[in-house]
Amino acid sequence: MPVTHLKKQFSLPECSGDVLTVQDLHFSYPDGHNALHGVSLKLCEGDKVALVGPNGAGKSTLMLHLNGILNGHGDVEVAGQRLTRDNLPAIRSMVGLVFQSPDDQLFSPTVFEDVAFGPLHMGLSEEEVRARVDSALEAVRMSAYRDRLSHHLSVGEKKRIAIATVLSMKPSLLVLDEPSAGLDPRARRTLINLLRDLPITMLVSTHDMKLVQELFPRTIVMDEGKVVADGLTIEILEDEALLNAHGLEKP
Amino acid sequence: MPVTHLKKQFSLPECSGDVLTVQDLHFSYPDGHNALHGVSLKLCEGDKVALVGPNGAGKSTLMLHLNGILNGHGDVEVAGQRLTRDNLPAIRSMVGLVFQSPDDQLFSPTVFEDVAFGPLHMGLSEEEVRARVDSALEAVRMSAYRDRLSHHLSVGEKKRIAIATVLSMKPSLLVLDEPSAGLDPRARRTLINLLRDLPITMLVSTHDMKLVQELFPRTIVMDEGKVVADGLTIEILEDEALLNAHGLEKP
Amino acid sequence: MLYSPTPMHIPDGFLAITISIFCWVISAAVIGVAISRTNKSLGEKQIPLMGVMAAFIFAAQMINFPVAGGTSGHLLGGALAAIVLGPWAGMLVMTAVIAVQGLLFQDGGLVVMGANILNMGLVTAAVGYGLYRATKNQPKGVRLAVAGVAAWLSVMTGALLCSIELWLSGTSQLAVVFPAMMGVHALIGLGEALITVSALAFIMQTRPDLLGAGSESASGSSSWAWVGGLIALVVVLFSPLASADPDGLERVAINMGFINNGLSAPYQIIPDYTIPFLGETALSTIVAGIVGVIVVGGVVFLIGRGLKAKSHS
Amino acid sequence: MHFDAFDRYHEKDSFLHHLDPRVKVVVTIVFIVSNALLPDAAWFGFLFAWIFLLLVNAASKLGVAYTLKRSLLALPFALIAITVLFSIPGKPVLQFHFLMWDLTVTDMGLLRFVSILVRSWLSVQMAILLVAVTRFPDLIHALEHLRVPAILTTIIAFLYRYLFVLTDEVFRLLRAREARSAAVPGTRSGGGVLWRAKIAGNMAGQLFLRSYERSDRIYNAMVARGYSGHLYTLNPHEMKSTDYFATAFAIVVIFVTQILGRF
Ligand SMILES: Nc1ncnc2c1ncn2[C@@H]1O[C@H](COP(=O)(O)OP(=O)(O)OP(=O)(O)O)[C@@H](O)[C@H]1O
Ligand SMILES: Nc1ncnc2c1ncn2[C@@H]1O[C@H](COP(=O)(O)OP(=O)(O)OP(=O)(O)O)[C@@H](O)[C@H]1O
Ligand SMILES: [Mg+2]
Ligand SMILES: [Mg+2]
Repeated sequence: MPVTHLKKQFSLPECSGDVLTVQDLHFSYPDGHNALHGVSLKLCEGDKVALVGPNGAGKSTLMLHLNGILNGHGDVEVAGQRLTRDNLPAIRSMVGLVFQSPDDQLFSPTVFEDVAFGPLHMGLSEEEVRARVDSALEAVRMSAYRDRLSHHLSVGEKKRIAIATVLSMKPSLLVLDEPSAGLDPRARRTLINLLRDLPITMLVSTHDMKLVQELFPRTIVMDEGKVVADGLTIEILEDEALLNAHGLEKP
Repeated sequence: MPVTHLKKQFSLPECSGDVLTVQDLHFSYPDGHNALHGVSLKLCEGDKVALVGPNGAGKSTLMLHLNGILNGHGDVEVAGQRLTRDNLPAIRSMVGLVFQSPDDQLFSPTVFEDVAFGPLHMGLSEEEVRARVDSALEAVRMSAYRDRLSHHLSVGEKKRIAIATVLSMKPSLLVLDEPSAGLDPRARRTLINLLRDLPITMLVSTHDMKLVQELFPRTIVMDEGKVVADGLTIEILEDEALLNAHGLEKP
Repeated sequence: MLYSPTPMHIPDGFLAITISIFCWVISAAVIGVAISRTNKSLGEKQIPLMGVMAAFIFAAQMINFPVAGGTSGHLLGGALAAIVLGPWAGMLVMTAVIAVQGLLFQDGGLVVMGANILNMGLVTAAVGYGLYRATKNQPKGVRLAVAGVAAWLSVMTGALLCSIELWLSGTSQLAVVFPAMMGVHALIGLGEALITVSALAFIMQTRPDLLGAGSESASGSSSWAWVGGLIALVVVLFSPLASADPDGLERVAINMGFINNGLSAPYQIIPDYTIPFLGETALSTIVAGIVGVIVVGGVVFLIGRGLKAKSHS
Repeated sequence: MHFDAFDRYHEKDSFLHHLDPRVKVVVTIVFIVSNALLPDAAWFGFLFAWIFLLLVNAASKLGVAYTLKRSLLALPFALIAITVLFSIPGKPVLQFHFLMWDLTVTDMGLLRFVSILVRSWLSVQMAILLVAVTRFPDLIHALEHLRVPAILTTIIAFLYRYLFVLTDEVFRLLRAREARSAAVPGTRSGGGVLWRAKIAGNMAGQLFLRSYERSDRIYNAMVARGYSGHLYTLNPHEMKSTDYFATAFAIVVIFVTQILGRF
């Protein structure tokens, strides 16, 4: 399928203080697979951006770069600080990464311990940790679950706790990898409302085009390790040629 | 949430030779959780039926009854034979059950061994087993994957092989639990086409309402261990009150 | 790469053939008993359960935690496997894990695999399970504490056996290999203990049924407490002895003909019997192996019979 | 995420790749036993064994570098044998001072040390070749044919299949932990060792429960396809005449090695 990978330019709102800047990021996996070929993007304070693209486009790989779990060539800047080995721990407190499977995220027996992991690792005082856990659970509306066993929660509940585990670190950027996968419509609706209400910059990868349409004013399309389009969601969803070329569907 | 669980009656096509009859099925898990409260339904030759409902409605539990993995109170009849301990092996060869996670379904090291597992355990001869493996792989268009290692496949490929593992048993009823979960749009499309073309009676549980709309003329809605509606998909999808009451959404 | 070999996986070439065969015989006999016991005690679910549990142990060995100065703690898993699956199933699971590590990753040799299975799979399971089993009706805190000690001792037992095998093979000197192996594994064992205890605590908290009465975990008979206790006692008594006077032990071993002070023909159990072109070494090795097979096979068979009789009564 | 890094099989179209897996397993084991039987300083024997190894390597089309590179794996273990350098009586060849000890390397000690290393090095290379030219499922079939108890081969087959699934899970768990291992500049981070150990233990516990529940689902999937306590498999391997020839040839070579090793 000969697809031209020129980045399509759509109109974008202006912004000042950048929360995230990625410039010309390249990355190959140890087995030689070239997963990112020069990705560049910018997120501004308060942006809610969808990241879409077919399986294997490199979405998850990109996200793993945003707090230094992977290290490609190129620049990643978070809140004006360039990501280096030295400030990795500091960057990790600013970028909250939530992976697809909440089971991976929740490795402690109780909800409390899981949400407290980040703050405890940051070396905060006990009261501070407790306060943060409470407010994070509050934000995802799961305060009543504080002492429950994570293992026995439903998928939708686990997803929300997983989000709380990073909110407790007070990140300035929330990065979510396929948050709606595997949820039933009701749980999905709850999640959508939650994400809509969280007053925080976010980048969300998803295959759920309806979620994109409902929630995100801006969309970035990736394919084969490149950003192939970046712009207002309404415009991108109208561009059928673009969607078809990258294995996407209009909702 | 006070929902009245009277079964809604929609119009249904007439049918003669029943492939599956479930009558007043009740089941509680060992921990006391009452998962099915009197489920009744009928499938006819060639029916393609969607089973929808929120998380925890009892869909998977019902499916596990259809070939006797679970044993509740009530009647299950497959092709006119009542399911009892004695004819379990015979019933199992007639009902092909495909679970949600293909990693659980594909437990053998190679694709061939997995697809051959069912026929081998039916006691067929070696040539017959080989012939069945070939035709099952042919049916899911994966013949080239015969000697591949299961763990090297993509999710979409695994899903198709998982279907082949039961097709090789030549079932008269195919039961699929959430076949489209976790697939990207392209893989999902391939799966839809595959299911459409398979000339076999099927019951498919799913949260993907768009899949329901596209593929299944008939839909059964379950909630809290009961069938709450059963009828033509177009009619059910028009009934917004019903959908809302059971946590579903119009596609 | 996350997967890193531990110093207990002996590669081929480091053990004398006699010792290798000797260990294979013991391991094979114990595995044989384990197979017949698991076939009886567990239902048809055992196959997928033990298979996935073997993969679990393998994967769990990759979970690490930073200790200090770039080192990290890991799990070996013998005690944990036996505690959650019962002793026999735990042994089979560990056997599969060690077999795959040897076969697929050359982490541990093939001919010395019997020794590796014995050191890391069988005795670790016996000690770990035995001590834990002794706490059957104790409160949770005691059980966890004992499980920790058991996990630590299981690693120490494995290390002890490993150093004895290396020493008897004439590969290293007891005075060096013993303190080195035991010292390193005293630390590795701490990681093992900590991870085992908190993993068990996690399971007790979330799925207490898996460790309660009627679970696979409770399937071992109470004589395991004796087996585990006895082995642990030997370790505890032997270790100070060996560190106090390794040369003395070496002299004893030489006098008994186990080792020959490292001369070029190390095994002279039947010194007079030679055939011209094979030389005396090979033959005596083989004969020694056969004698060992018979002796150990007999012992293990009797132990197995005894255990069986006990659990049936 | 794929842990294909675990796969040691190298697809090639060589004589060795097409050999029956039983032959490969048996010859590998006999070869390793033979190495262990060679006396110390049996240089002709070692040399001949090495030539055989190179021959086998050539028949695998993998290239000498392939096994050489991987054969260094067992090297760190050599430390364990280092004491034989000093402990075996013989003519001193080297004397030096290390920390608080005066150490003397003897000629006999050196011979023994080198012999141990050579045996190990030869053996490990053959084992490396074995898994590089045999797909692991075929290796399992070979073990079945060689009368390894069915329950063990089945556990190994499951282990192999789920190794990849579960190591992926572990990897994702570790990654999730890493992603939240943050610090605020100026504050001491990381928690205490005990706390970190507890987190690792929790992860092991979590993994255990997930594996346990997965085994239930797998059991259901097996039962749904007719499993009732007994496993049936098709064993696709048949010995051909080349297989017999290869075995005979290898055994003769190894026998000659033993004889040469005793001159
Ligand atoms: N650990 C790895 N080693 C080698 N290749 C990898 C690894 N992880 C991912 N890849 C490859 O890198 C490419 C990008 O993968 P990535 O997971 O980033 O895609 P994605 O856009 O997140 O896809 P999906 O929608 O399926 O989640 C894919 O081709 C994938 O096969
Ligand atoms: N092994 C079990 N033990 C106890 N309760 C269970 C077990 N499995 C399922 N349940 C409970 O039974 C109910 C029905 O579960 P089931 O899995 O059938 O729902 P489902 O309709 O398939 O949901 P989903 O859409 O999430 O797959 C749920 O409340 C669930 O928590
Ligand atoms: Mg992804
Ligand atoms: Mg379900």
